[in-house]
Amino acid sequence: MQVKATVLQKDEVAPQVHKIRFFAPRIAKSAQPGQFVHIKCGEEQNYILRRPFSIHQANSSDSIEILFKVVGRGTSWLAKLKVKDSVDIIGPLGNGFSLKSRPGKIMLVAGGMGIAPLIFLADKLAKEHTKTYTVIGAANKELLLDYMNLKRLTRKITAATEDGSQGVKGLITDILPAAITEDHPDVIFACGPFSMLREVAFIARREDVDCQVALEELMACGVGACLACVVKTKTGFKRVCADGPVFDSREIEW
Amino acid sequence: MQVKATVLQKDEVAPQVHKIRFFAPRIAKSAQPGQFVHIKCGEEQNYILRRPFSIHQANSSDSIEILFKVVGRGTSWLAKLKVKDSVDIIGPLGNGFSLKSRPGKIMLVAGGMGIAPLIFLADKLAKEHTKTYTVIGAANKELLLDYMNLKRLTRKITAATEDGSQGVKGLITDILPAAITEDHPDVIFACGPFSMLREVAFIARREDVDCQVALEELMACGVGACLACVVKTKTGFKRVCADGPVFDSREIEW
Amino acid sequence: MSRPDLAVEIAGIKLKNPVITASGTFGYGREYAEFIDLNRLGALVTKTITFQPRSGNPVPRICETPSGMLNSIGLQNNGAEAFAANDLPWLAQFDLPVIVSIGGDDIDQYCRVTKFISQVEGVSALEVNISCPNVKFGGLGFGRDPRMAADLVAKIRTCSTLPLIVKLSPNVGDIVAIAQAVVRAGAQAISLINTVLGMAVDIESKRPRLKSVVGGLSGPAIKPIALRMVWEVAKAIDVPVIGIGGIASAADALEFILAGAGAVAVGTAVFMDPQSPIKIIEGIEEYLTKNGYDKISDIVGALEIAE
Amino acid sequence: MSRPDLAVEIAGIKLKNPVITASGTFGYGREYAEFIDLNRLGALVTKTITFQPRSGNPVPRICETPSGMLNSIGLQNNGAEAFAANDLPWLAQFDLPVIVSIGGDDIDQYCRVTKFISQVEGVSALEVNISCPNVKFGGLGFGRDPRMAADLVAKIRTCSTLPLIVKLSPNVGDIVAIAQAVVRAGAQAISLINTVLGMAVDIESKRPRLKSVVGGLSGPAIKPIALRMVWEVAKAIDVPVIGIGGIASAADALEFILAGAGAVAVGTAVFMDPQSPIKIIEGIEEYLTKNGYDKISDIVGALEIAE
Ligand SMILES: Cc1cc2nc3c(=O)[nH]c(=O)nc-3n(C[C@H](O)[C@H](O)[C@H](O)COP(=O)(O)OP(=O)(O)OC[C@H]3O[C@@H](n4cnc5c(N)ncnc54)[C@H](O)[C@@H]3O)c2cc1C
Ligand SMILES: Cc1cc2nc3c(=O)[nH]c(=O)nc-3n(C[C@H](O)[C@H](O)[C@H](O)COP(=O)(O)OP(=O)(O)OC[C@H]3O[C@@H](n4cnc5c(N)ncnc54)[C@H](O)[C@@H]3O)c2cc1C
Ligand SMILES: Cc1cc2nc3c(=O)[nH]c(=O)nc-3n(C[C@H](O)[C@H](O)[C@H](O)COP(=O)(O)O)c2cc1C
Ligand SMILES: Cc1cc2nc3c(=O)[nH]c(=O)nc-3n(C[C@H](O)[C@H](O)[C@H](O)COP(=O)(O)O)c2cc1C
Ligand code: FES
Ligand code: FES
Repeated sequence: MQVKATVLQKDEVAPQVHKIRFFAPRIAKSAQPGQFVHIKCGEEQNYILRRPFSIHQANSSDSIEILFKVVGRGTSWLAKLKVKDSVDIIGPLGNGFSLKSRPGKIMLVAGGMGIAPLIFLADKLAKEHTKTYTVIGAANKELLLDYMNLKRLTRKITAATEDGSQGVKGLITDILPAAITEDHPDVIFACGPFSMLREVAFIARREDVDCQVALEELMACGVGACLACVVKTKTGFKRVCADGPVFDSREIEW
Repeated sequence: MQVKATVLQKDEVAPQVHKIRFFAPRIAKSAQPGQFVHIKCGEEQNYILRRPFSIHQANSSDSIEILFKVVGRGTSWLAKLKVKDSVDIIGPLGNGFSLKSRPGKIMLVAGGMGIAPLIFLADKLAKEHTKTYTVIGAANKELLLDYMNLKRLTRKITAATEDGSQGVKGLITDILPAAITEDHPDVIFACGPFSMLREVAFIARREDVDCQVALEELMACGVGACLACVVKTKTGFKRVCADGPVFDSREIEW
Repeated sequence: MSRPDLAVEIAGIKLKNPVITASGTFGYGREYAEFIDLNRLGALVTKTITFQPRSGNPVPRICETPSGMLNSIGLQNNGAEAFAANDLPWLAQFDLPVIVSIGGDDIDQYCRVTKFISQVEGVSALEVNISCPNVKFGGLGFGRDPRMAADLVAKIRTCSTLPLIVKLSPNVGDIVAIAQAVVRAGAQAISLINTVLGMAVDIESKRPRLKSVVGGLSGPAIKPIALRMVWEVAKAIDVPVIGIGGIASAADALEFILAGAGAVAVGTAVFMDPQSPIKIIEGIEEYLTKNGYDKISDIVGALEIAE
Repeated sequence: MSRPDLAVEIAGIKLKNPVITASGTFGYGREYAEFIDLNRLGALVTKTITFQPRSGNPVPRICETPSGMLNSIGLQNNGAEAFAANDLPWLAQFDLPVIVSIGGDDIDQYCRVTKFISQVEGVSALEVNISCPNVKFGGLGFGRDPRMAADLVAKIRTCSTLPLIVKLSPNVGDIVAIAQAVVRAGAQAISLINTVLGMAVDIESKRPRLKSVVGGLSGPAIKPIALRMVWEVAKAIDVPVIGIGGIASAADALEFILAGAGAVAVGTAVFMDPQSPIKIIEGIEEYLTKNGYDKISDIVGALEIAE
């Protein structure tokens, strides 16, 4: 659906990382973890393309949150929004993480901004009393976003930072194998940069753990009509926006 | 010169008519009545062309004012400016009203927004104790802008409104001939829509009064380089921005 | 006062209003049915269909540019058969003329898809895409040369009795010559423009932003180019022109209609706002009412040129 | 670390950096000397000069469009003689290569202005404008046909020993063919692109926004089109290409340079910001420093195309 959503709250939670809460009851009600919203940035027609963002939270009945890093024009514009501003949002879009098979133990793997959709998921899992373990990585301690939230929501957090300012010094994929060995997850839900996800998929296969990844690709329509956002899968190109953004990692032609 | 000017004050002085005072000491110091500024509207590159506005006031030592009506994209953007916002301004540009021959009695003729440059002129003339008479016209009483200012600055105001809500019901050019007959100006300084100025020029010639008109034309560079803003004169095309915007009315090919 | 009549006739098909969704930006309608009532559209043009399925180009396939975007989707589609089986029946539930855009690499492929589409239900007209800049062989060549374009259209004309619309490429020196050639060859309406060839570079990676290097520019940036071509062509030919290129508001659509377009198609603007086709229909109606026109045809080509 | 070397050589003339002001948007430099130090520019291209004075087109001559503008100035200029008497001597005070843009309606007019300009002081090179879309006769025709363009350039070549740059029109189907033709005929560098033909309509007055109906589109809107043409042409010819079209930032300029432009010219952007040529020079220098390049030539055409 397409709504005009009012900004309820806006915080800079880390340098250049912002969290915005929008009043959007219709989207909030139907949102599932892993789904995303497509946001019109700018006034008039300055931005031809909407910007896609994972739904970071939708558990309060009326509002949704996004968590984003300023990387270009659109995110700069969003970062300047103020409480009460109104924004044109389409969503919820795409298919979220699949929880059909009711797994026992779940491992969340979040690289950098990849934490965005996983908080919503962790929250939902926590409410369902599913056991979750988190492996997170970021450039530094400051960018280990939502750490306190995660502490509350999951049983255990293992962290890696590139500069070693918290947890192991290194990449998330350096610590993932040990975490898997230790916690024996039934399924991994991962989000982060493509190169990390490829590595995660590889590790998951090696360790024989099911793995779902939330992908990103440049999007125009966001609803499945234009075929801009495809990813190569074992069965040909699929649309990240409409067939994903969450895919079974074995489906992807990495 | 090109300056970053901060908004000091902004008022909606009539429906859809705004007055903005900018902190721009270098422009303020050299500005002459009839000159204009060329303002960059919008962020980034949304507006390819700057917007030209007459300098409405520059008598305080540090600031300049513009008075404008919201008619399109650029003026809508300007109307949303807030105190402390910073704007890229080029100016003062063009040639102002020529006061070389030190006229005894001056008649200001302002149609609609044409009042904008004439207040600055009236103020300067008042300071020099020149006798000025004003003939103004607008759609209605509310749009007879700066009426109180004019009362203070000029000896007499004759007004016409299209709906008769103040002064004579009719056009400014309906009341101009009688005003000339009564006040015997040595020169007329006029600003307003082109069709009005043409009529004013015609009346001035008939009554044998010198007349200077401030013209408008679509502008790109605003400094005389691109030849976008020309007007047909007895000696060929002239640039409104650099050869005007004030011209001797007899020079123009009406 | 009664409401103005927005109905138009293009290539013999009746549209309830002149606002069409352009090929490739609206899929086969399904995805946007959640956002707008498809029954309100003048017509829908499908994403270009080829006889065989095609996988299209590698990603990145798009990139944003000043007031526009580049795309190099590359005619990805599931082929004519899958389209007829899955999409046409779904579209049949709407009161909506379906114009099927067809493409191919050579005359034979065009003819095969034409014949196939002509014998299935629910097709109002064909739009021959001779202009997609993304297919390495065929597509582009047909659109650039008047004789090749005419040969292709003449051949397709013999394969089908469906109304025939031909969509032209703007990447030519003389658009009027191409338009005249395809009209002589049997085109009953002309769509223009398709995208303008363009490119963008990422200076950090030193790579083209599109994997296929060059792609098609669309959106408001190209509106002045499209409008100029529509004006030139509409003066020169006797069949209706469907104006396309950067239309994002009723004012944009009205510019094209005044310049001679008998209908308009909205492409990239639906990405900005899925409601835009509906807003454009409403805005056109408002303009007609405000200016006292009874019907849209009163303003088609009504541009006034001073001396 | 020492500062990177920005110097380039175009058509045998040495520029201290690759940033030029484009023809027609910068007059003869005088008006902008108040805003920027002309000595810092790589070169200046004059507004196109014709042998005889010209009055140009009626107003309105310009109109803003999405991320662009249309113009139909129509080569207004005071003629070669007045230019040589008033403007060239003034420009001589600067350490600035002056490239004189020349135009005409037929070969004879081009030759007369070429000969005249070739015997006055202070001219570094000629830029032959065969592309201005606003002159009813000649201009456009030369730019659209490879043979006519080559004939014209060959004739001009015989009239002057000045370095010869030829500026092409983008309103063609095959820009490479034109570029190759004029290079064979003696062009020592190619400028592209000139403006793209476009149009805009005022739906309230129902009139074209330009008095001459059609004009030239410039500004960021056309950048992808220009970049694509520069890339295509730079690959195909051996002389330098001056990239023009929508360049408003150092990043824009670098896109052109990576795509193969040996220099760039800035047009419409000076209207937005008179400082833009200076900011672009500084930004290019910064990019080279940041990325560890010693000299600008290291990145000319350095675009990497994956497999
Ligand atoms: C399904 C999905 C969910 C996402 N969720 C988040 C999130 O929760 N938090 C977050 O910070 N980012 C997220 N992203 C990435 C986010 O969309 C981009 O950072 C954003 O679009 C950049 O816009 P910009 O205008 O600031 O950058 P620019 O670089 O100026 O954008 C230029 C163009 O590229 C596109 N683009 C740039 N980076 C990306 C990217 N990584 N993915 C897709 N398009 C991109 C933009 O949308 C725009 O069309 C998500 C992307 C997808 C596809
Ligand atoms: C020398 C000069 C002095 C002016 N002084 C004033 C003033 O003091 N107060 C005031 O209200 N207006 C003044 N104007 C008119 C003012 O420039 C326009 O109203 C304004 O540019 C409209 O911009 P827009 O984006 O809101 O309108 P749009 O219609 O969206 O503008 C589209 C384009 O047309 C141009 N344009 C539109 N109307 C005019 C016009 N009348 N003159 C020149 N260009 C125009 C715009 O600059 C822009 O390039 C002056 C014009 C000139 C040339
Ligand atoms: C993502 C995308 C895909 C397109 N696919 C097609 C296509 O398959 N067939 C076609 O004829 N045109 C295609 N087009 C061109 C559009 O139909 C239209 O002609 C062009 O985009 C200009 O209109 P616009 O500026 O309104 O988008 C495509 C355009 C875009 C942006
Ligand atoms: C107002 C204006 C006048 C122009 N006059 C000329 C001209 O006289 N000769 C010429 O070769 N190009 C002329 N041009 C074209 C520019 O030099 C340039 O090729 C074109 O505008 C594209 O570059 P830009 O997008 O940076 O402006 C003119 C452009 C504009 C906007
Ligand atoms: S963005 Fe259009 S199909 Fe995914
Ligand atoms: S606006 Fe450029 S010469 Fe006047």
